Amino acid sequence: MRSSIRALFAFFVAAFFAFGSLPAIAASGDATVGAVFDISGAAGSYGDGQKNGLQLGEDYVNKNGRVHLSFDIEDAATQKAQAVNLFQTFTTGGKVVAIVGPTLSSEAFATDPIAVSAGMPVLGISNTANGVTALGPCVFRNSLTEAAVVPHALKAVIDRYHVNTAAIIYGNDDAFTKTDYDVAKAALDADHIKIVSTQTFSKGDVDFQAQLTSIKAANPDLLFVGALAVEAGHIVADAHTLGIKSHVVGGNGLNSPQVYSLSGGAADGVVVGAAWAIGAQNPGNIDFVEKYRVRFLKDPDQFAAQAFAAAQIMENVLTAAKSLTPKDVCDSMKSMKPVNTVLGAFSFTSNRDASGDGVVLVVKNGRFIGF
Amino acid sequence: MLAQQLVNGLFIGSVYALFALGYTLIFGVLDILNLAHASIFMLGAFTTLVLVLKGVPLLLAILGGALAGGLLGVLLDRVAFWPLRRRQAGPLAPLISSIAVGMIYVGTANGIFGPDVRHFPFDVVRTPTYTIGPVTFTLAQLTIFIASLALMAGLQLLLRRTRLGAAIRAVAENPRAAQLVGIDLESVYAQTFFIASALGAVAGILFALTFNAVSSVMGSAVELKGLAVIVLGGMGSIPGSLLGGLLIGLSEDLSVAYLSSGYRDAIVFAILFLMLIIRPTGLLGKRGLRTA
Amino acid sequence: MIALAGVTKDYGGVHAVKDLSLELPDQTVLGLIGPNGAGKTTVLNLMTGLATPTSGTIALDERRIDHLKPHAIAALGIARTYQTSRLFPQMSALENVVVGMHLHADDSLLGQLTGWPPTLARAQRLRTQARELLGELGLSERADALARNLAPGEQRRVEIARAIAMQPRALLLDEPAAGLNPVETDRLRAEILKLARERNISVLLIEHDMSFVMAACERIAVLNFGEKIAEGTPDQVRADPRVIEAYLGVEGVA
Amino acid sequence: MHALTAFYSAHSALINQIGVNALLALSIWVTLACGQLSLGNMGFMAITAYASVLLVLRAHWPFFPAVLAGTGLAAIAGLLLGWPVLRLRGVFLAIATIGFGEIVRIFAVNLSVTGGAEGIAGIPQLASTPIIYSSLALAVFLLWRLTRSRAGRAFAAIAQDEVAAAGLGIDPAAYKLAAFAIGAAIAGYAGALSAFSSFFISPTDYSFGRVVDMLASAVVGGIGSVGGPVLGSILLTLLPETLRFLQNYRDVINGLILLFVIVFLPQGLWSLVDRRRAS
Repeated sequence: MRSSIRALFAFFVAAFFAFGSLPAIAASGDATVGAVFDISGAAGSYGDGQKNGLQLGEDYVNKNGRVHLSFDIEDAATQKAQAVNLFQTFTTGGKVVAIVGPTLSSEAFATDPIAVSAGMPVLGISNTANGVTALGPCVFRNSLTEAAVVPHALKAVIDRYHVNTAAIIYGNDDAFTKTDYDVAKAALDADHIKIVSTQTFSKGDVDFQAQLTSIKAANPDLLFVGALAVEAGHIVADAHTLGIKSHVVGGNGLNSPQVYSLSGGAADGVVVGAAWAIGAQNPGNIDFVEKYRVRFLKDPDQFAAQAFAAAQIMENVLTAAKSLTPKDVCDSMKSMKPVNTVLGAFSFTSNRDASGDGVVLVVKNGRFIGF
Repeated sequence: MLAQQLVNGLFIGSVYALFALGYTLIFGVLDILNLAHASIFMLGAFTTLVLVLKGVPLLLAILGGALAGGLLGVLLDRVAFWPLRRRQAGPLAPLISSIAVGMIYVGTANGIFGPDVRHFPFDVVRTPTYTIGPVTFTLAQLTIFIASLALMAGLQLLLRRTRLGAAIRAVAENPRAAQLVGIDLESVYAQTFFIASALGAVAGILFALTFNAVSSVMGSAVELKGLAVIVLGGMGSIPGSLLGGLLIGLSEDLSVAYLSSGYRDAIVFAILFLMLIIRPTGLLGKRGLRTA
Repeated sequence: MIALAGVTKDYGGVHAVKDLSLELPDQTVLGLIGPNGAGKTTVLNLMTGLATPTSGTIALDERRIDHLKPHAIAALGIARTYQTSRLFPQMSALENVVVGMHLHADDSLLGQLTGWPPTLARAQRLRTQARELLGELGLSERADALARNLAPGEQRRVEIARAIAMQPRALLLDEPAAGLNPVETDRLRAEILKLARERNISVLLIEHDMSFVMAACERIAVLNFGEKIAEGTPDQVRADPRVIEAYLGVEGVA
Repeated sequence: MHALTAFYSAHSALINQIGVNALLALSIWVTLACGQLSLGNMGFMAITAYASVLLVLRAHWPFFPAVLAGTGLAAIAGLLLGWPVLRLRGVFLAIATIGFGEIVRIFAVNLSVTGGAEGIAGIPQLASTPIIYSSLALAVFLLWRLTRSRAGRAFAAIAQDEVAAAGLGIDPAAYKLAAFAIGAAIAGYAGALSAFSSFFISPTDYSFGRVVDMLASAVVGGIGSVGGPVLGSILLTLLPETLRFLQNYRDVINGLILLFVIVFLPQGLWSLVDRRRAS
């Protein structure tokens, strides 16, 4: 017994020393790009879509044949410490030329400085917090921030309907949804809409009746939901149950099939400002959505689309790069020409953020369509 | 609005109470804080979901989920607590081993079902909404409220009126004395785990049906709340867990309505903390299970 | 030295001890006997702060101690043993005795933290003293055994050694002979009397074993249903009709 | 030599995490050594981390004074928490202290000075590996000496039988409060080291799961000696990294190993190192 325990222990010690070689050598091809996603843990459902999208993107790029690309996708398990370790392994392993990820902005603030000091370019695909790309000269993102999409969605609804008052419900323990609140409040204040109720919730909540009952009592014309997909689905369902008639508006977090799959018909009429539309009629997107459905038996969400776009961006960046070193890849990203992606024609701003205003969508019969 | 908030609080509180019932039963009988209870809550919901998706009628699927939960509870006892009981380990080891089994259960669900949130087909869970005066609720909520009360009453009857109940109470009072009068301790422990875990699973199933969401991390929503409930009501007390559950549910809703939603959970924990300082035995916990 | 005056202790309306006055003078061995449930252990708990009297006073040299915490009472020089062993089970016999020296231990924290040699020497001296004390009780061989692995008779003696290590003025013993065979009982009695005499310790002895008490004590008090029904020399108590009745009433049945 | 520096540069973050986690496990161990299951240590981490980071970033204090001030604050918080919960035992104490930890986290979410959920980014990397490991070495040494001292004997006595300890003149309340304050200070100090070695802090870093990790590390390593929690931290910090290939099943293996140690090694992993304790 005792010796077997020691053997076990020795195994783990050995495994630890062995995993210095973690980044797998690209099976075929010229360039490996690391990817750090939260495939398990609290943010697992977002990282899962990202993994799927990136895998699909890898196949797509390699089929095009302009560059041979392989993604080394690793799971950070929604643990900041693990994301940090993966970034360090990638930046020092000498095998990857860039890193895609991490899933959460709160991870990015801890991981991206590591890449910055190693001169490794980072492409965030779901980091929406303010200041992420300011972390360093090679930190990029292809995700439109809430600041870019939410004001448009609010404006569209205010222009179309009669809106004098609004209420906000948002997750106050999450950087993304807290940003939602800041952005929405600023936009509503600018339009002189009176905010009659502000409610918060916590990550993982499923019961929103208390907050929504308070909101219902304030009877707002518009209800802004600062939430990620799962919580948003519950909020929309609860609001429907309680008979709240306000126009519901949300940001990127609501651009997910879960919003209608978790709330049934209740989601009809929800207006979403987002970076990507599942029904966008560009050929690349139609092809992507179809392939995704075939391979993963469900609709892609925005996380998956932005991951796929990351593959399309890397294809162009690597093709144009002078050499496949982190430094040249970074330079190539800085000088990247607009690329056709599933997100539409994509380019970086001078601040390395995604350019564009996004789209305003509305749920109708359980589908997102243009508002 | 007050009326609606009170109703909201009672609904969610009854689910907390049902979840806490298993916690409190196991604590009353074995003096163990079973932190794997939340994972059984989750696996019960998944089992029912899988059965429903396979076409099993809802009621049967709920029974199946409860059965699976009960068996998982017995398994939990065998692998995590029984070996420690045999060597009379201190109170710390079972706490850790229950965390370990919780990780295994959650990890298994994560492995099989992935991290996505799953839901029941809408034709299964869609229920009519009623509005009575200022109060709106769904049939599902009402059913869950009544089912929770009924299950608690049933457990109370079982403890008071049956041979098994008498044996459980005797073991809770004094295991050694119970053994002397011919009670098979291990069998009582196993049955206690079955009942407690089946109740935990039912709580998970009802929770999943009300909010129509099943995920591997759903247990974390009730894990700490359940602790608050049993402390407030009194460790080991069945009526206490009902009272505690309803009070926690109400205090959540009322703190959202009249104080601040941002501090909702802080208020719950502050109540918990004060209760422990002022009256560690809880509201009804003076004699615990012994007077159940 | 220790005086109880009119001490009553109620537990939910039941008198565990009723209007008890009792004195433990310096350098005396006083026995406290009585049938099961007479309140003997409650008296010990009251004297050591584990329980507070409902009414009445307990004083040590005129100073009231009945509302002090147990550790403060111990610090004034009252040591005790327990009916069932309360040794620290994971410590060796020796370590148990060293803990008993807590109040007099002179190894400073700073010295220990820095490993300052004179402090370490002092700590070593404590261990030597503890070993000697165990030797006096015939436990040299068992000094390094874990307390939970000791035989019941050994545990009893380690507990007494631990109490003596406090250098107390009074030692309260709760049924030290329970569960021992006659040979062990005789030996224990001799050891207790010797230690007490050498160190000027007063002893309050609660005991069931009548012959043990009669042989060991100078004076004996008898409790029944929480009340003192007799007090005097062993011969006086033995002849007291109320004592005979109390004992026959209970033990005659058994 | 080159291989060693290459290894370090690839894994310095992980190496730092092991050091910090070992300190955290020791912080839980201190109160356990005095018989108290206190699970509020993520709250103390948060208090020191926020206080010292804000002192450095906003008040421009130097690193060590800021960390020490934050550590002192955690120790005071430990005393303030320890006082009312003195009479609680076992799981009741555990639950009360969990409540404290959660309340601290919720305040961190709601206050503006902490940056709320968005946290505080751009924290300078002032806690280097040598600082972390010399802190750990010092803590292990001092705690090891403590167990040999009069106070350490009192801790052990209270842990094993509080009534008997009091009967020997040991003041349980005073020693328990001291254990609380020491545990809080170590947890807080480790929280500061963690903050100053990871660029960013936010309230999520101080959730319930964190203290579960600390407790598991201490118990898996073995609470019979000061070496145990350190050993447990090494194992439990490495496990998720080495088991990543298992993907979604990772937690299953994690849990199985934890269960295995608890069931078959009652004295923890340390009993494999220190054979005398194994018997």
